[in-house]
Amino acid sequence: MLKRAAPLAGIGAGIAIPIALLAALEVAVGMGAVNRALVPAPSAVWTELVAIISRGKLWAPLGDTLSLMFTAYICASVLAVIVGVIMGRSRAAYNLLEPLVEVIRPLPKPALLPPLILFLGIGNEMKLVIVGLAVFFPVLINTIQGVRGVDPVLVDMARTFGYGPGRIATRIVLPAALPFIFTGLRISLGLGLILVVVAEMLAGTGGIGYLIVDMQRSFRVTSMYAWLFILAALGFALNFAFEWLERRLLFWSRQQEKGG
Amino acid sequence: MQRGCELTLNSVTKVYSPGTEAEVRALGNITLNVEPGEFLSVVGPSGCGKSTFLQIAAGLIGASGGQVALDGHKVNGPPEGLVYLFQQYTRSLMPWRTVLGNVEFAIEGHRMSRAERRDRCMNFLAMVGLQDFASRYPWQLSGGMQQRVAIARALAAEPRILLLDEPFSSVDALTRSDLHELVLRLWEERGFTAMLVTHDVDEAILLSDRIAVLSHRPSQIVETIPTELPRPRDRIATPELPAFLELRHYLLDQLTKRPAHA
Amino acid sequence: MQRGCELTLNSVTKVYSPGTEAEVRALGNITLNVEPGEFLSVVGPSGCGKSTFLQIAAGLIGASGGQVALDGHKVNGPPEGLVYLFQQYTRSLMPWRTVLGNVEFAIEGHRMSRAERRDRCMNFLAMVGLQDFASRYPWQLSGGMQQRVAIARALAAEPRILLLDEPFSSVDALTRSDLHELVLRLWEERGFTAMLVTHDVDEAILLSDRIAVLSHRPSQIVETIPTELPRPRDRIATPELPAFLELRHYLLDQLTKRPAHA
Amino acid sequence: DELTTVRVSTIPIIDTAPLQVAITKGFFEEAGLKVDTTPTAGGAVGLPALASGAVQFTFSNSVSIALGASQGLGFKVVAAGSFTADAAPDIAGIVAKPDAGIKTGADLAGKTVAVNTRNNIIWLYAKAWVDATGGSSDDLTYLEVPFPQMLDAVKGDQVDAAFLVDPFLTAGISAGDVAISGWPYSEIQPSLPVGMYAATEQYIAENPETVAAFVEAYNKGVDWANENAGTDEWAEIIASYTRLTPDRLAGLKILPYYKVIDPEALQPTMDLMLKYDLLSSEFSASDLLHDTVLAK
Amino acid sequence: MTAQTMTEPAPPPAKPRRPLLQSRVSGVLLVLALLVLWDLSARFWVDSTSWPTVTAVLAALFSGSADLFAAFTSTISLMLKGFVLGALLGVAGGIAIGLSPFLRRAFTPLLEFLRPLPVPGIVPPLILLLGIDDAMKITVVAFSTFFPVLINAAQGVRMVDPVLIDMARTFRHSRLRSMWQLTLPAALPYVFSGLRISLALALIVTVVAEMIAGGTGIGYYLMTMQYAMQPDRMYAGVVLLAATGYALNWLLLLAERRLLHWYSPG
Ligand SMILES: Nc1ncnc2c1ncn2[C@@H]1O[C@H](COP(=O)(O)OP(=O)(O)OP(=O)(O)O)[C@@H](O)[C@H]1O
Ligand SMILES: Nc1ncnc2c1ncn2[C@@H]1O[C@H](COP(=O)(O)OP(=O)(O)OP(=O)(O)O)[C@@H](O)[C@H]1O
Ligand SMILES: [Mg+2]
Ligand SMILES: [Mg+2]
Repeated sequence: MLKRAAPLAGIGAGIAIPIALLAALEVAVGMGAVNRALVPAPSAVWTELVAIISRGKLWAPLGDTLSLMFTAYICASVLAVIVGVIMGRSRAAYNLLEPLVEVIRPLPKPALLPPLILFLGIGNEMKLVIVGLAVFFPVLINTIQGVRGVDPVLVDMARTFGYGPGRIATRIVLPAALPFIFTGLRISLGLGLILVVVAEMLAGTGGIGYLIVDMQRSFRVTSMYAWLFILAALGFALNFAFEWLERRLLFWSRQQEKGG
Repeated sequence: MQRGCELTLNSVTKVYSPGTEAEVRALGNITLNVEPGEFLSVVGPSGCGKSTFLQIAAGLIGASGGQVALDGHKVNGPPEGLVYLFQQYTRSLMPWRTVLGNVEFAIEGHRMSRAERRDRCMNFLAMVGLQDFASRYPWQLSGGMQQRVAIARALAAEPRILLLDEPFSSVDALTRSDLHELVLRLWEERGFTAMLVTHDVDEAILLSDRIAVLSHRPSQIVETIPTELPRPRDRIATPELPAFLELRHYLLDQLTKRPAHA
Repeated sequence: MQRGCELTLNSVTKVYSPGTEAEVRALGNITLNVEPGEFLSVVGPSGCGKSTFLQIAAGLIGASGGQVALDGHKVNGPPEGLVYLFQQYTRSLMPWRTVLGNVEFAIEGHRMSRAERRDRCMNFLAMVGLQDFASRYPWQLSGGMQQRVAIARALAAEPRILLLDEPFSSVDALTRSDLHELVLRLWEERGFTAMLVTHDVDEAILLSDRIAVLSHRPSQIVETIPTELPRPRDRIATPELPAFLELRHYLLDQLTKRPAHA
Repeated sequence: DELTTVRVSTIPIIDTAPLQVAITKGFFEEAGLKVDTTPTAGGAVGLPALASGAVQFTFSNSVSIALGASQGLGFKVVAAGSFTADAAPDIAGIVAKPDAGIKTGADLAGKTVAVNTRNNIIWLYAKAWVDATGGSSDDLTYLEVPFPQMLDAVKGDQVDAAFLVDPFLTAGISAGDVAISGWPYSEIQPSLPVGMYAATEQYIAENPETVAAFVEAYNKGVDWANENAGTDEWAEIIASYTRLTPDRLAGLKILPYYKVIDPEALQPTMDLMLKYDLLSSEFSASDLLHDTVLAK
Repeated sequence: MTAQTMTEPAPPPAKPRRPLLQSRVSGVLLVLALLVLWDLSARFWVDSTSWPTVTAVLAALFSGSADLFAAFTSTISLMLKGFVLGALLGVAGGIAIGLSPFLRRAFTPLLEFLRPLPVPGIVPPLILLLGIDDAMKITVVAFSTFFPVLINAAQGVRMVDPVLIDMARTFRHSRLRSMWQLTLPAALPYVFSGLRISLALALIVTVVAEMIAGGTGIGYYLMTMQYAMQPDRMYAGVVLLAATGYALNWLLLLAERRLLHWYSPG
């Protein structure tokens, strides 16, 4: 039996571990063990962070990044779930699309940049596509896998109640594959954020990624790490919200986990 | 009241994984006609092909040979008006829906108000004794309770033909008897056709007009025995009839005299 | 031969989801002592808490109150020498292992050669009539066949105490009778303690030394009835004994006189 | 006896020809050095690698080196690299569509211009040129577009102008896709030192002989490259690391390489950095230059 | 039941194994159709020096094959090292945090903070620790491949049927055996999904790392060819990458077919 350690101990450790690592880094920088000009002391980053926030310089880049992130994330994941359900349920669709998917999937986004700039320009569309591509595939792969694992008895049950393929997809397949889909969505959340930054680095006019690359190029590492920290905190917060949502939507799979 | 459907199976055969080492010849050659409104039971040894047979009749899986027709129309997918109760009742319940939600699933396509649907389903839940568990989830229920949810759902759909695969295997004697009465009552009221797979000979005799006895794999229909007991049946009186006892004796003899495992 | 274990339950209670709207008081207050080598059956209405009771005895779930002890040692996890056969037999089989592999799982920790393990498991598979299906996968088997795989696996572990939750619910009369004989034979040879949940009164009487009758939720032990039938039991002769028939009558009366659904 | 190994971070462009020449012709080995090059396509990691000690010399542009030095990374320029032309036509220029009519900074008001990287020397001189030719550098948008995509961006009207370098510049002009609007480098400061080799103060202090030997061998490469520019052997060396095809090579303008950097020539760049907020305080070019790159 | 004769169990049944490629005719045709469209667009509609025809790309692929092959082998070996490292750590970590709520709570904050860090952002500090060579690139690749496998494996472990777990518990298998024989196979559909995501990611990140801190590999090749105005060669590299990704995924699917034949029967 797995020990059900008190949640508080786990949460405490969860807070303690990053703090301990940061403290160790602080000491290392203080002793001169690492090059301060490349890796600043966490305390200096914190000071910079406070300065950024108190001077109100946080909101505009954050807004830019979030709006790009959400638009791309939502569009791509909805599309991926739809395509994934179709590919998971229909052999013909799978056979048709699989080679294309598997050929595009491993291509690095920077390598796709030339045709993307050629056909989409350097504006928002291109950035959306870059982020969207990164979000799309993990959700797609997990959706297909989840759809394949749906208990055939459930599908047959729905068929005998006269449900057609469409309603079976939405009423049975989708909820039953949801644990898989959510995992894909969580993976994509992290990847999406990474690619937002990359997209802003490639063709930026604002946003956190644009600032990170600016700071990096001008060797203002303290500011750069402050913005990286903001990005990480953003990822953390989004994931937190995501887990909350997951608990609400997937309680039925978690309850089974408890056993009875 | 809609009439029950007529189900016709003509020289139906089924081979699983044909041509491989894992080949199993499940159904030998099955020909059977189930009359509209008839109650037919199927008995036979474990693994002989009863579920296979029922699933082919429901259009859930394809036969390897022969024809299946419902009211004269070829079956190649679950037909309208047919409801199937799965032997694996646990797996047929949706864990993300409440008990009531699972029952409502049966009639969500039908045109009626939400309240009406809900009332009707609560009604059926009450019939199987689960009115207090309407808002629980299937995994919070015991095995027998889950089975009753599946029964309520099947009945709530008001089928014209109902296929039941060992629907009462996990409930105690009294509950089972109550469920027999419930199914009989609805069958008499609505006149649907029923086909029941069971291992319980008493159950088969009590409920059916005819009993089909299947042989070992590849299964054939050894005989179909009309029960010829008066209707309406009664759970106390009917089993006491001499004809019942005689038939019971005969069937048990038939079923226990062959080697159990082919 | 190892002696069977002694199982003691003292004022055991179980409440699911306590303090929430979904609270269910499953076990009221259960006190029971199962002697070493005893064969005890548990009967009771659907959803009364039989599986809960068995799982607590096996240390699979914790009780809300009271103590469970095996041979005097407090149970707080599945103890050594105990084997449990799940009511949801389908879900207890590993789909990625063959039938033989599933049986072998029971004794993979034990010190013996591969060939020896394999032989022993094949032996048990043969006992339940599935020797020809050793290399199939569980999902290629019928419901009753899957149940028999689970039985073979439980027996192959050579437990000192065996807990069976409706182990014969999906097999036909003849197979069931064969399995009764098998369990009885092994029980007599090996002397393990057995606890069986069943809805089949005949089965309970044929196999057991004592029968515990559970009430509705929150369940209590209404009475424990010693069967007092001679051993060895025989599947033909024993059910014809007057004492058997009398007990059967009494039990059925007890079980069907209460309201089925609480 | 044993060769001393040094690692050099380079960029595979024609600007680093003398280094490649010195390697190929064995000048470094004669000086007792074994040179490992680590080419990086964008140059983004060259200076961090230098600061961390992963490489000993890095080829980079004056603006990036100055930025790093101003942030306390201790960069010093030890050898000269590339210079712009002393008069038009240069190796880099601002282009627009032939019919766009963009001839001065004033014509670019409210428009978009493509630069390869913001906050670098291209961006700096684009701004300076706009201000110098009657426009206002704050009046336009600078979009980051990689050099290879700039021609597409101009043709596709995604930008109005682009600050392009060779070989893209020559290719675009000769194809008639774009026309030159101005030559920021040569118009503002002819023979501007652009690329150069940096090392860290610490390394220079600890290995003065190695640094001296490196620069000396590199300077031999400079002489060779200047003397042999355009020959087949030269073309072969260039092609081997830039992957430019012979016809592209043939179309290139060949500029002379120098061995010294005049602090006076570098100072205007530092001043522009201050003007356009890349630096927060005055920065003297002579502080950036090590003895080895100064005229003796 | 009477005494049984022991029979040799039959060898494992032949799993229904559809040839992977045979059924893909329609999909291959779709890809070919898109290639034809590309070729036509480059010939007739799109006027750009950076958009070559497919025939030119194919010609470049074969004429420059020695170069490309060298770059290719270097990329693949880097990628595989990073992928294997990241995937192993991901599976192990995923099982650990899937099994133990304590570990999950303890490590989630750290992991979720690290996860959104972009590769270009972590390269400079990594250079400090690991230099600019393979060790750094492998670390970056492993870092990126780690998370999808970790998250999927952890979820897979949490979704294992509790009846199976309880079953194993009553047979009193050691934790290690249960993990190896039960938790891992049961979570395998999730793990494979994670591996497939990560495999593509590994290739992507390797190439990106080579673009940033190059010297060798396809990433560097792509960049150089772009700057040398040889788009046909650059796209030859892209085509090779696509083919490689497809082949690697295909290998993984083969392994999945062997190990997950029981998943999604029928
Ligand atoms: N999906 C399948 N693949 C291969 N063989 C199968 C499959 N389903 C069933 N079989 C085989 O077909 C035969 C008949 O199975 P079926 O489920 O119809 O039996 P049944 O009569 O319903 O048995 P039970 O009373 O045990 O439920 C069995 O031998 C079984 O092994
Ligand atoms: N995981 C759970 N969460 C909440 N309630 C549960 C859970 N498991 C069982 N229950 C409740 O506990 C009661 C007893 O369940 P249990 O499974 O022990 O019944 P049972 O006697 O085995 O019934 P059956 O004969 O139908 O298998 C039921 O009312 C059920 O709803
Ligand atoms: Mg069956
Ligand atoms: Mg139970």
